[in-house]
Amino acid sequence: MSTVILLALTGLGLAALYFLVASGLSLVFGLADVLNFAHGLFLGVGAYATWWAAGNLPGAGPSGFGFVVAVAFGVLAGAVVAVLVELVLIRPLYSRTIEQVLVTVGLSLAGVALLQATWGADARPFPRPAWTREVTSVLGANVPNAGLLLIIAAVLVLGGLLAFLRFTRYGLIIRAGVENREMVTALGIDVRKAFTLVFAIGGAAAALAGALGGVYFGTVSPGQGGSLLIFAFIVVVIGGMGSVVGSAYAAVAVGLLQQFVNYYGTSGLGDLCVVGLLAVVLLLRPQGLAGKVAHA
Amino acid sequence: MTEPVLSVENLSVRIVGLHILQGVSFEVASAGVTVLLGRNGVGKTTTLRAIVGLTPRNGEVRGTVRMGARSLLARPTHRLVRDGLGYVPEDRCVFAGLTVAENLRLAERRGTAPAYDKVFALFPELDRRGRQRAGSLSGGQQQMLAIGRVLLNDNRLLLVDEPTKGLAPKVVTEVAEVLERVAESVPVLLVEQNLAVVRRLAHDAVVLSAGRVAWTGNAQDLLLETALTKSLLGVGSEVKA
Amino acid sequence: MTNSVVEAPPAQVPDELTPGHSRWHGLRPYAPLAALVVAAIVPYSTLNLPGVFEGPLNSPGTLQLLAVCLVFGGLAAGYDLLFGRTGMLSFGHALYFAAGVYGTDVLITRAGLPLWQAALLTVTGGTILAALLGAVALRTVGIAFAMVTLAFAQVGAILVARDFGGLTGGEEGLPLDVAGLPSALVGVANTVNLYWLALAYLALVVFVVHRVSGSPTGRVLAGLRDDERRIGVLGLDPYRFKLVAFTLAGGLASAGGVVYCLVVSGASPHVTSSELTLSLLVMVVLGGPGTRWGPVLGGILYMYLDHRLTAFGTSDVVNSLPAFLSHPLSQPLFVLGTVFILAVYFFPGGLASLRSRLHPLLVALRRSRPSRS
Amino acid sequence: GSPQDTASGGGDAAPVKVGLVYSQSGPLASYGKQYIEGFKAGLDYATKGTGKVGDRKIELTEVDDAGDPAKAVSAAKDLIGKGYKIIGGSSSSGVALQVAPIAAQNKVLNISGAAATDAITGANRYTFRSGRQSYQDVVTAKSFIGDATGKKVVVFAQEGAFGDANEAAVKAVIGGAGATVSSVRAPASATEFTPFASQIKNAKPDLLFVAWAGTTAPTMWQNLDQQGVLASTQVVTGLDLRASWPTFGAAGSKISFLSHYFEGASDNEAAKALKAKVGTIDLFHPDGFAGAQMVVRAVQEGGDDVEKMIKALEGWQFDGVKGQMTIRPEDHALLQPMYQAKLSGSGTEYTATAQKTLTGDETAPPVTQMKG
Amino acid sequence: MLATRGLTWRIGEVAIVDSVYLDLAPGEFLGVIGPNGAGKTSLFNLITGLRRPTEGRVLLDGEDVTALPPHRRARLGLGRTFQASSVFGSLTVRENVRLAVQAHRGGSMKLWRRAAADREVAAAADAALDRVGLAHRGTALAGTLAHGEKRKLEIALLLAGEPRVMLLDEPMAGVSAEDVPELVAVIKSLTGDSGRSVLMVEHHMDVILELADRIAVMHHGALLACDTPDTVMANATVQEAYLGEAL
Ligand SMILES: Nc1ncnc2c1ncn2[C@@H]1O[C@H](COP(=O)(O)OP(=O)(O)OP(=O)(O)O)[C@@H](O)[C@H]1O
Ligand SMILES: Nc1ncnc2c1ncn2[C@@H]1O[C@H](COP(=O)(O)OP(=O)(O)OP(=O)(O)O)[C@@H](O)[C@H]1O
Ligand SMILES: [Mg+2]
Ligand SMILES: [Mg+2]
Repeated sequence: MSTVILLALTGLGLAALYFLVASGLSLVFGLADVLNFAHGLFLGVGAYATWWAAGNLPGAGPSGFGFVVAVAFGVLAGAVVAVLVELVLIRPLYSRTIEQVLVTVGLSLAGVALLQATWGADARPFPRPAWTREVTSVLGANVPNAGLLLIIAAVLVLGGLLAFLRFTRYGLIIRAGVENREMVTALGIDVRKAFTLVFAIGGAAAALAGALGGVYFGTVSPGQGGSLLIFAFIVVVIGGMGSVVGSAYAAVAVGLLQQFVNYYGTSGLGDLCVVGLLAVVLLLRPQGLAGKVAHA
Repeated sequence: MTEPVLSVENLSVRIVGLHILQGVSFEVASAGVTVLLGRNGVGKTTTLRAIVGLTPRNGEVRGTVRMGARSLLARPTHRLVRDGLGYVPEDRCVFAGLTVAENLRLAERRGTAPAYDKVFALFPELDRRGRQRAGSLSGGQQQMLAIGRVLLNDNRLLLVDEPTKGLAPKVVTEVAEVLERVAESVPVLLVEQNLAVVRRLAHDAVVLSAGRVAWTGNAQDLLLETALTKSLLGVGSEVKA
Repeated sequence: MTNSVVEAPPAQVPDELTPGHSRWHGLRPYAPLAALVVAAIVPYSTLNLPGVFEGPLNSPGTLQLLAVCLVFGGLAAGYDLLFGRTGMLSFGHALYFAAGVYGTDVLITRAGLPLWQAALLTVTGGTILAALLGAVALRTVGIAFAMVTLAFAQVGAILVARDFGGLTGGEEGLPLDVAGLPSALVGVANTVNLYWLALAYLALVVFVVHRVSGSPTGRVLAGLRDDERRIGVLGLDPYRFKLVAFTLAGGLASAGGVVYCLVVSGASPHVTSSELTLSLLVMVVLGGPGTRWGPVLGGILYMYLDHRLTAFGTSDVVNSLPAFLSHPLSQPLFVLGTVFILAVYFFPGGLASLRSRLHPLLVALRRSRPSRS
Repeated sequence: GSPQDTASGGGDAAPVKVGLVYSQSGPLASYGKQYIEGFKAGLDYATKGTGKVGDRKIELTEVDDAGDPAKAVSAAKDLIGKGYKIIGGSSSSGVALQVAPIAAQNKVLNISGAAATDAITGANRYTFRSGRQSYQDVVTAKSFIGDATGKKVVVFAQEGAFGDANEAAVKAVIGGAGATVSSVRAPASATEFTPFASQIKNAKPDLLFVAWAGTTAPTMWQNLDQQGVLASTQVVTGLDLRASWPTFGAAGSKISFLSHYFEGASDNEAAKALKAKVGTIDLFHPDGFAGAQMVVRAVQEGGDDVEKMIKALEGWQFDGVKGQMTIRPEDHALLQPMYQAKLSGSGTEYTATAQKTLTGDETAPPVTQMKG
Repeated sequence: MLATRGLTWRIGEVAIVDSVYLDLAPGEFLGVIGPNGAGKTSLFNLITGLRRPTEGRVLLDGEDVTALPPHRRARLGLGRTFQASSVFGSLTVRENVRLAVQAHRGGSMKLWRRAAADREVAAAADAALDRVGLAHRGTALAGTLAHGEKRKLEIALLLAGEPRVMLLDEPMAGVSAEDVPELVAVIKSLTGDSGRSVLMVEHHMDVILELADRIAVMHHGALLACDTPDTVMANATVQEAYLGEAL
């Protein structure tokens, strides 16, 4: 029994991590219609900025309130970089989807190399409060605290994003802008601002995932974002492009599936199952589990 | 006669090497409907889009367009619209993925109260179908939505591109009535193929031919002269409505 | 979002379906032939291009680099059959290439088959694989299609990495056992033969793609790119045609894999990575999708940069720069990524559009001269 | 000209050209950096600061392979085509395995670098190695359990060739000595190891051998620790680069390390010379150092004749950074000392201390058949 | 020739097309009118197979084709145009029509033949372009045509397929008045001789009245009436629901 609980909770922790990465991706993809391969870069920026802040920023540190400050700094850095990317690189290419994908591909190559040039290829220990290394006993299972932290963060992010989309006018503008930018402008709305905002939110979400991922992994390295990204893509697609709620469901499905199959089946089967799940979902329901965020 | 609300001078548009508008000049009177006529492909839509700043990226616009003392060409579209230039595009361009209500909500402008009652009085259908996705509306319903969207706000000038295209005769009549009423308070620059509608609404007419202005003057005069309409618009006697 | 069909690449009319207008019209059909002849006699040249290549054109190092570039030129041209000409965005094209590389290697090294049998079996197998997976993946469209193909490719990558039965060598890769190969393909002194092999592959792909694009089927593919529903209403089954394109492209890619395996004499898991598909996309766009020479040039240029930038990064020029410049510049991927971003901005239609983009400039130059002539 | 003329080697006083193809960029850039630093220090040491063998200067050409075998093959072909008789440097196993056949096909000397794969040993007559191989790691691990008879050993390794090699080696070495060996394998891409940790815990082994490389290692250790594996059994693993030491965190002190090298593991002339050059010695410095020593030996005895170089290296014994090294003539295995170590410290400051040194003979892998 | 039996398409509770029984005799010209949103385009989508009906059947020459995909129905001689022009934007006008001709004549699955060399296809395509008066635009990219020209191209694409049953969805929408008679003549010439049947949605009443043998009136998805033009025009319900008061 305790094994099942352990697997379920650690699986949920993994799911939370996937969701944190996927949420920003899904938002930017679904709303701004940009398949953002540079998302891994935002992740890396968040992680490195948090790491840097904990060591160098006055007031920030590896534990207690200082850690919160460090993470906040990381998230801010992620958002700022995302905004810069949007303003400088993506904005001039709106409505040219393929080119945008290409630019973000180029950016992911260059950006990760830049992180590596600055901080080296090796993993660095990530500053984190001592309690995140410990475990909490839940019905006899020793559940890592870092996983629980991820679950809480994921729930908060999900709630925040839904509130943004449902209760703000920006949600509407963005969805309309995806369909026909020109016409939104012709209604007297500066659609560019809304898109920049989406990128900022996506970048912040990615940076948060990077920072908390650093806590979870215990290290930060330039390539970390990239390896998480492939699962995040799978989650986004299974969940239904652009549906934040769908991403949440999909993340849970993927995390649990991976964890249980890896334990009860032969190892590595978990990854294959996840890919299989993706193929099955797409063939049966090409639009993914949930519809667009419009109906979230 | 008072100052024109809009004056277009020597407007020229090139798109990928095609010289679509070649020095178009005309004025839109400060009241009533001015109609822009011409055969398919002469550049009516291109003219309207150039005025609101929606010429495609690979296009090049020359000349001057003024609304009052203000020059329009250099300013971004959303500014122009906020300053009171309403635009109903040719192919309706409702947001297919949004509901009807959301389409309308999007058109609300900060600072002014949206005139929902006015719009719903004109198009009760829009009120009833508030929760339907605009993409699943029929062509006519979409056109109503596109017009209603603009009427939500006060405008200083409306640009309307072929509002009756593909509409049932009954709806054509309704749309014409709506425009007539709208034109009492706001000047309208209208592109229209349906001469019956033109006859009913238009005060002034501008006729384009091959990217140039071929005729300007009183619309009713134009319609009376069969020879003229025939040569400019290719309209024979059989099309009356 | 599945109904938002992936936007077709910047509209390019297939060369094959538009008549030429230029005064060279009569000579144009022979230009590819001339290019082929020039490329074929490159190994006879001792020309030294300092900075461009490490050694003279006929040195093994240069020929090896060129051979790799040519294979990728061909691979990109084959991928363009899907992407540029039919409008299908596949993220899993690397799978069929990898199947070619690993198929050849495993059949020769592990099963001890002679080269021609291994090559034949591999290309047949790769084509069948593409047909089977395509039959499933094509039930979806747009981004969903891209993702299903990506997923299939990911399975390929996992299988190679898992190293079942020690067949693939896992992350260490599998060096090719050259004992059974014709001696003309072994050894540095014979690099020239690999170069010619790669050139032959490139020529084959370009010829096939050209023929197919100009064929009745090619016309349908171009139509599919614009409006699939319309093709159906015209009485043609979109699915069948897409499957044909997918299978053909897959077969061409696995043939490329065979050649690549010989050129680099081995297989490594790099070829199964999703980055490879992404770089294929990069190559095609860099060159100009839907054009005859664009993807080829894009593929060649990309691979050239990919290989040469490592040398650039460690050159003295870079090392003498201040640290904030030299550190990033010594990362080849940084330079490649940056070059790529700049290319997207400054050559939106790819290299192939360069000519038409330069045209107005030339005209303007000619005009600005006083009309003496 | 003809389709290809190969430039020929130079005369007597002409410099000896040595081509090193290693990772300057890419994921293994730091391996490559240590390797080349070590190589240059070793060259300096072996030539007594002259950089020359006799009258002939040793001229290094460094090429980046970015960790990609295809690039490494291209670079090797380029160098060989330019007449280089000595190449070397491979940082990763994938590269080493693909470069080795190229050397054999073209009859040039190849001295592989940091790549640890066993398959390089005995790969062909032309290929030597300057670093250790996985088997030597495992033999060192075995030294932790003393008498293996009846003991229960679990191997925890990642999927793929690296894991396979380690699992096979443990089965052969420790299993061969009488222990029952079982294994738990996890995908290299895994980011959550709790299920594997609890599998291991349930198996209750006497010794756990962990073979894990890559950026997920810290998570893996943390999960093992959290599930109480480290506290309940003896855990052995290889000690990686210094940069990785802090990432063990609290787990570090609970692990028994086998080590290829760390600063302070040996104290001899070569180690001093290396330290003087590079400051702090790290895992792969000795490999580069030994590589340079082998190059100098080969040139000294063989001139431009590759056959003579091979003769001169086979069976050669020399004092490297690690102590006495022997190139076994049968399969070119490099017999060398290995170490047991403990890690202590906290924060970012960790030190390794040697518990025991095993001699080259004690850790010798079985002789393999030379393949070509 | 073409018949629908209780054809129904529901989305949720709403019946967009409501139990429609239609019979189209060989050579007959049936006009379809009805207010915007009556379900005319939806009916076309059901007949051509772009949408699956929730109930009912579509019969072509007495054979049940309800389960066939669009391309199979097209090959049985069912052709249509779209209300919103749908032409192949990145191909030239001429290539557009050649593609349609080739689709009709078979031989599209020929990977190794030069398409441009097929003179018969080229000739048939040029003939179709001539008939709609677009021959002079042959080398223009279809995507750059003005709206009216696209409509003509759309008809040319239909002509090229030589269908036995043609479904025209508002072919005159956006066509300039000058060209209307010309297009009307084209459509008329298609039907007169060969026993082709036509189902046409159109809001231009004069066009409908000129061409149609019978007129079907749709309202809220259902068939309100289907009779001769005179009878239909005299029908009070039709007057009220569709025509409205004259301008
Ligand atoms: N983006 C474009 N690229 C190339 N040509 C264009 C483009 N947009 C319009 N044109 C051309 O410009 C001309 C004028 O087009 P426009 O749409 O303004 O005509 P119109 O008068 O509105 O016709 P209609 O009555 O059919 O709506 C047409 O010949 C059209 O082909
Ligand atoms: N996918 C859909 N989902 C929901 N409602 C739909 C959908 N498609 C069509 N409808 C509704 O079905 C009705 C009929 O639409 P249709 O397009 O068939 O009308 P139409 O008769 O062709 O009208 P028009 O003359 O304006 O083109 C409309 O009320 C429309 O809103
Ligand atoms: Mg128009
Ligand atoms: Mg309709």
